[in-house]
Amino acid sequence: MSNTWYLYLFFAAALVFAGLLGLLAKRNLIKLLIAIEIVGKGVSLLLLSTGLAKAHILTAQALVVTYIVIEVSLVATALALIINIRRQTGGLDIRSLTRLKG
Amino acid sequence: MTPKMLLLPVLLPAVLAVALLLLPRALRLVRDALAVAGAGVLLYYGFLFFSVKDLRYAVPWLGMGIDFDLRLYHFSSFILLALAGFLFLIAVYATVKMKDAPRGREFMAYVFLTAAFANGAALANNFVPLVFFWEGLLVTLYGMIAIGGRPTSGRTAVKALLIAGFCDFSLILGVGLLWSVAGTATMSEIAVEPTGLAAAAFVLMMIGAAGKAGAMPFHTWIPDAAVDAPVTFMAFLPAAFEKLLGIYLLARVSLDFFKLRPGGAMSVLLMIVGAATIVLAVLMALVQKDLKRLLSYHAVSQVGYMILGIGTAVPVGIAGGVFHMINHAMYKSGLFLSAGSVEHRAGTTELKKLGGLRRDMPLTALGFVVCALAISGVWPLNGFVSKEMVFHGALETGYTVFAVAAWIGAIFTFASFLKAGHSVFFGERTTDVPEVKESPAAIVLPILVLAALCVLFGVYNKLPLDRLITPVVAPHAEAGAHLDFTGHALDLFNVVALISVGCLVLAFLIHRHGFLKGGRKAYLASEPFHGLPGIRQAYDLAEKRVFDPYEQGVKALQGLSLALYKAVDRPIDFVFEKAVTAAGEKFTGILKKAHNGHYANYLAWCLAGLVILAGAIGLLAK
Amino acid sequence: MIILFVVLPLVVAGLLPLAGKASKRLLPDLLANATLLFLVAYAAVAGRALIADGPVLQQTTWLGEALGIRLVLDGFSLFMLVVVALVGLAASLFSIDYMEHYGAKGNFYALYLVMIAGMNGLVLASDLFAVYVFLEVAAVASYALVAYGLGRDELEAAFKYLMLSVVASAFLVGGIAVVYGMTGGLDFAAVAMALKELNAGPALAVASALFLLGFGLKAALIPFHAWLPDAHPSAPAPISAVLSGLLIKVSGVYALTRVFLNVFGLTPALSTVLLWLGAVSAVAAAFLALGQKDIKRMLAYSSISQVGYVVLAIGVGTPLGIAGGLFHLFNHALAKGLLFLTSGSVQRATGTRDLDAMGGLAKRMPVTAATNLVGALSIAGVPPLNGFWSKLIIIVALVQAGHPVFAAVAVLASVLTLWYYLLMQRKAFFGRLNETWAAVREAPFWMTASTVLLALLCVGIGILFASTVTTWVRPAADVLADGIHAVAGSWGF
Amino acid sequence: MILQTALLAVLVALSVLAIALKDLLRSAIALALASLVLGIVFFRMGAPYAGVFEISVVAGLITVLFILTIALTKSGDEVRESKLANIVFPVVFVAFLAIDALVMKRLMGKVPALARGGEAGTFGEVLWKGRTLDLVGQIAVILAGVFAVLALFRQRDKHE
Repeated sequence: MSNTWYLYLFFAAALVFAGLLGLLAKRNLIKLLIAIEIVGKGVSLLLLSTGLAKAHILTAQALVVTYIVIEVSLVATALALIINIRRQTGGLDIRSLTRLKG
Repeated sequence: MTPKMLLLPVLLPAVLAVALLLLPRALRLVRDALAVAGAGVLLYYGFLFFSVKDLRYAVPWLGMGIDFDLRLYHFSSFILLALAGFLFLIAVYATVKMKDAPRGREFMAYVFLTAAFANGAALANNFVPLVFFWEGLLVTLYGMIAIGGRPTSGRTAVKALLIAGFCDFSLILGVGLLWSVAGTATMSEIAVEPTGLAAAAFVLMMIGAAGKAGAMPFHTWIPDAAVDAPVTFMAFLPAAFEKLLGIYLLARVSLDFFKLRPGGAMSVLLMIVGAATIVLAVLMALVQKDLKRLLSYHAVSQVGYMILGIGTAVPVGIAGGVFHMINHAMYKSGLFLSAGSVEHRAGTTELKKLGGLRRDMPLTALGFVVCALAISGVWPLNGFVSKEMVFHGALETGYTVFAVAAWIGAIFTFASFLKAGHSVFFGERTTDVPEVKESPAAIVLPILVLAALCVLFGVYNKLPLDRLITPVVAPHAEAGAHLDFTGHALDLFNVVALISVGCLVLAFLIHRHGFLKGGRKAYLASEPFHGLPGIRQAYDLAEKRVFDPYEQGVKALQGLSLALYKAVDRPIDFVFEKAVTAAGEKFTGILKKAHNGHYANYLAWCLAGLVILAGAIGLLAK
Repeated sequence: MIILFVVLPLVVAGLLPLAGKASKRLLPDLLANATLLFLVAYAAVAGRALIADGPVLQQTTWLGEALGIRLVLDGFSLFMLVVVALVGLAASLFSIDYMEHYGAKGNFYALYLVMIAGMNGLVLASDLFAVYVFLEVAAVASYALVAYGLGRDELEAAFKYLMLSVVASAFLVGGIAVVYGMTGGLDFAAVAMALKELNAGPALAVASALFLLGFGLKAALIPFHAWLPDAHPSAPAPISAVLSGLLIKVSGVYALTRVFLNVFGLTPALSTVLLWLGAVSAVAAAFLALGQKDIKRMLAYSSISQVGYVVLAIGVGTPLGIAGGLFHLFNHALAKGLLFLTSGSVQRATGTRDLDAMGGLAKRMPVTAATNLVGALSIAGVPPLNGFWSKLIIIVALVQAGHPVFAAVAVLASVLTLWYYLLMQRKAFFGRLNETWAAVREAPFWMTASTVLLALLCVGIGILFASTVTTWVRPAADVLADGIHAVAGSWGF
Repeated sequence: MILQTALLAVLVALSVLAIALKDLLRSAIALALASLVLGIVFFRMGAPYAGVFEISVVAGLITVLFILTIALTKSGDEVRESKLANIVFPVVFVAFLAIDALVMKRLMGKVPALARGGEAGTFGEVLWKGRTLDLVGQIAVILAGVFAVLALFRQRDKHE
C-alpha cells in the first residue's frame, strides 16, 4: 500500500496549497473560512493516508474523527464571529478589519 | 563571633530601612534616633569585624556552583568599616539636612537599603550574590535621584539607571565569561591569566567596576544628579559608597581574579582609562559655575587616580590607588557635605551668588578648605600621600606619560578649588545671599570629622597605610618585596614630590597671571585667614570672581576646556540620551509599520517563516 | 487521580450554565473559584508527594477495563500545573468584580474552565495527537473569550487570531502525520525510541519546522506573533492575563520544549534555530513595545519579548539554561498576569488604555500602582524580585554555553525592557495627576486582592528564590535536561 | 486505484471551485460536494467511520451552518475580490501542481520509516482502548464550541 502513499500526499498537498492561496487572495470572510476548510480536508486526507501506509487505518480513522469534531467546533465559533462582525461593521471584507495595527 | 554574624551588616540595615519607611511622619525624632543608633551599631560592628578579619559564612543555595557565600577578610572588613563610617556620618547629617525635604523619610530608607546592598556586595564571595547586591544598588540609586523633587529629577534618574544599568550588565556578562573560564563562581578561588576569552571578561568586569566608580565615559549622570538629587545623596553615593565599592571590585578584579602584570596590555588599558579620566574630567570641572556640579566633576576626575594607581600593577601604585580611594571618599564627602551646609543656609550653590561666607560659617569654611587642600594634594594632607604613591607607581612602570597626565590633573584640581573656595567663602559678600548663620551641629560635625580624618591620614599616614593598605597589597607583592610605604610618604625632597609641588605652584601662577592681567587690587590680602599661609596668599592674589583667571589669562585653556566639554562630554551624553533613543524609535517605527493589520500579510509571515525554518534546520543538520 | 485536573474543570464547566440559571453571579463565582482553589491546593500540596518516586504514569480503568487515557505527571508537567492553577486562580478572583458588567458570568466561567481543562490536559497528555486535541480545546475557548466584549476591536482581534491559529494547527497536524508516518506511533515514548533508531535527517527537519510553526504561533514567536498584540489587549483583563500568562506558555512553550527536548531530542541544529527565534523575538518585540501608546498593547509585545527570552534560554539546552528558562516562564506568568490585571483595574477606573491620557494615577489608585510597579520591576529584572534571578541565570547560562553574543542580545533586551516599563510607570502612575481622573477610585476588593496576591508572590519568590528553584524548577528542568531518556526509558505503558 | 485517483482529482477540482466561485452559496455547495467525495475516498481507503463522519458532519452539518450564515449576512454589499489575485493565483497553483507531481514520489522515497506490525481488533476497540483521551478532548472541544457560540450570541445585560 505504501507505494501509493505518495499519490494521496500529492492530492493532500494540492488541497492544502489551494486553501492557502485562497487565504492569501480572498477578502470575503466566509470565503476565507471555506479556504480553511479546504486546508483541513487536505490535512485529514494526509492523516488517514499515513495511517493507511502504516497499516494503522483504525487508529488513523479515530484521529480523523476527532479532527472532524474539532473542525466543527472551530467552524461554529468562526461563523458566530463572522455574524457578529457583520453586525458591527456592516460588511464582510477582511480589509475593513485593520483597525488594530502598529 | 560566629560566621552567621556576617548576615548582620546585610540584614540589619535592610530591616532598619523598612522600619524607617513604616514609621509615621509624626515620629520624626524616633526615626532619626533609630537611624543614628542603627548606623552607630553598624559602625561598632564595623570595628569589631575589622578586628576579627577572618570569617566565612557559606551555605549551599542552588547547586550548580551557586552558593550564598559571604567572606570577611582583610580587604572586605576594611571596606565594611569604611562603609559603616560614612553611613554613620551621613545618617547624622541627614537628620537635619533632610528634615524638611518632602520625601526625607524615603531618602533615609533608601540610605539604609543602600548600605545593606553595599555591605552585601563587599562581603559576597560568590558571583551570584555579588551581582544580586550590585544590582540592588541600581534600584536605590534610581530611587534616591528620583525623589530629588526637581522637574528634571525623573529624567536624570532614568539616565543614571540606563548608564549604570549598562555597566552592571556588562559586569554580569563579564562574570558569566569569567565563571565559564575559571570553572567556579567562588570568588576567592579564582585566579586566571587575562588572555583570550579571559581578557574579554576582564574588560567587561572592568567596565562594570569602573562604571560604578564613575569613570569616563560612564560619568555623565553624576553632574546632572548633582543638581537634581539631594546633596546628601551626592556625598553618600557618588562621593563615598560608589567609589569604595567600584574601586574595591576593580582591585579585586585586577589583583585577585586576574593576574595583572605591570606593563601588560590590560595594565596599560587601565592606566589609559585612568589618565584620560583624570585629565578630561578636571578640565570640565574648570568651567562649571555651580559648586555641586564642580565637585561632581572632581568626583569623576579623582577616580582616574585610583584606576591609574591600580592599573600600574606595581605595589606602590596599587597601594596608592586604594589609599586614594579611602582618602577621596573622605574629602569628597566632606566637600559635598560643606556644599550642602552652604545650600542649607544660603539657599544656593551657584558660585556667582556666593561670597565671603567664611565669616558667617567659619566651621563649614574650615572643613571645606581642609578637604579642598587635601583633594588638591597639598602637603601634609592625605591627598598628598596617596597621589605621591600613584605618581611613583606610574613612573615605576616606565610609562612616564601617565605620570605627566596625573600631574596635569593635579594642577587643574588645585586651580579649580582655588576658584571654588575663593568664590564661596572668601571675597566680598554678595547681595544675593542675606546674613546667614553657621549650620547646626549635626551638619557641621560630620564635615569637621571628615576634615580631621584628612589631616590625620596625612600627618599620621602610618596608621592607615600599615593597618589598612599594606595588608591589601601584601598578598600580591613578590615575596620579600619592600612594602613600607610610610617611610618617605611625607618626604618633600625627592624629584617626584618636587614636581608635584611645582604643579601646585604652577596652579598659583595661573591665578597670579590672570590677576595681574586684570590689574585689580588685592584687597583680600588684608583679610585674616585661619588656614595655611600659602593658600591664603594664593587666594589673596585672586581678586575678583574666580572665573576671571580664565577669562583674562588662560583664554586658550578655557577654549580647550569648553571644547572638550562640548566635544567629549556632551557627545557621550548625546550617545546615551539622544542617539540611542532616536535609533530605537526609528527601528520601532519600521517594525510598527510592518504590523499593518492585514491578515494576508500576517499569514504570509507565518508561511515564509515555515519555509525558512525548514530550510535552516535542514541545512544546519548537515 | 491526576485525571481530575482535566475532568473536574470540565464537569464544573458543564454545570455552570445550569447554576447560572439559579443564581446569576454568586454561584458561578463560587463554583469557578472553588474549583481553581482546589486545583492550586492539589497541585501545590499533593503534587510533590505524587512524583516523589519518579513520574506518575496513570492509565484510567473503567469497570475493570483499561481505557486509552494515559496521563503522565512528571516534574515538568507538575511545574506547569502549578503555574496554571496559580495564575488561573488569581485571574478568576479578579473576574469576580471585573466581569460584572460583561454579563452572562456563568457562560464566562464555563469557557474559562474549559480553557483551563484544555491546558491541564495538554500538560498531562502523553501522546502527540492528544497534545494537539487539548491545544485546540484551549484555543477554541480562547477565541470566544477574546471576543467576549463583542466590540469591534474584540471581534477583529478574535477573528484574525482564529484564522492564523487554525492554519498553524493544520500544519501541526501535518507535522504529527509526518512523524507518525516515520515511526508508526504517537506515544512520546514510542516516537522518541523510534526516532532514535531511525536517525531521520531531512524528513525530521521538515517535521520540526511544521511543529515550530504550530507551537511557535501559539507561543507567539516572531514571525508567527502578529495575532498576539491584537488578541491579548482586546480580551477582558483577566483573560489577557491568562492568555499572556498561561496559554502562550502551555500551548506554546511547554508543548514546544516537551516535543523538541524530550521526544525529538535537541540537536545542535534545533538548538541554533531556537536560539535565533528567541533572540529575534526578545529584541524586536521589545522595540515594538517601546513604541506603544496603549498600555495593554505594550504589555502584549512585552509578552512576545519575554517568551523569546524563555525560548532563548531553553535553546541553550544546558541544565542551567533550561532551569533559567523555566524559572523565567514561571516568573513571567506571575508578573505578566499581574500587569494585565492591574491594567484592567486602570481601564475599568478610567475607561481608557491610552498611556498619554493617564498620569498621576498612583495618587488615586495606590494599591494598583504599587502592584503594577512590582510586576514591571519583576519583568524588567530588578532585584530582589523574582525576574532578576531568572534573567541572571539565563545570561550566565548563555555565556557559559559559549554564546556570548546571544548573552549580549539578552542584555540588550533586558535594558529595553527596563526602559519601556519605566516609560509605562511614568506615563500612567507617576507625575502630575491628570485633572480628568480626580474622581477615580481604587479598584474593588477582589480586583485589588488578586493583584496583591500576585505581587506578594513576585516579591516572595524573589526573596526565597533558591527554595523555589530547588523545589519546583529543578525537577522540571531535570526532566528536560535528560532529553529523550526522560521519556523513552520510563514512559512505556 | 484509477477510480480512487479520479475521485481525488474531482475532490481537488471541487475544492478549487469552492474557493474560486464568486457566489458564496455556490461555493458552499461546492464545498459540500468536495466533502462528499472525500467521504467516499475515505470509505474506499477502508475507513468507513471517518467517511460517515465526513459526509454527515462536514458535508451535512457544516454546510448547513455555512448556508445559514450566508443567509444571515446577505443583504447588499458584495466584497470586491482582488482582480490581480484572480489571475496570478491560478497560475501559481498550476505551477505548484506541476512541481508537486514531479517531486512528491521522489520525496516520499526519502522519508525513512520503521516497519511496524499492523493493528488488531475493531474500530470500537481501538477507539476505546487506544484513544479514549481523544474522546475526552472531543467532549471538551464540543463544550468549548457550544459555550463559545452561546457567548457570542448572548444578550448583553443592560445593567451598568
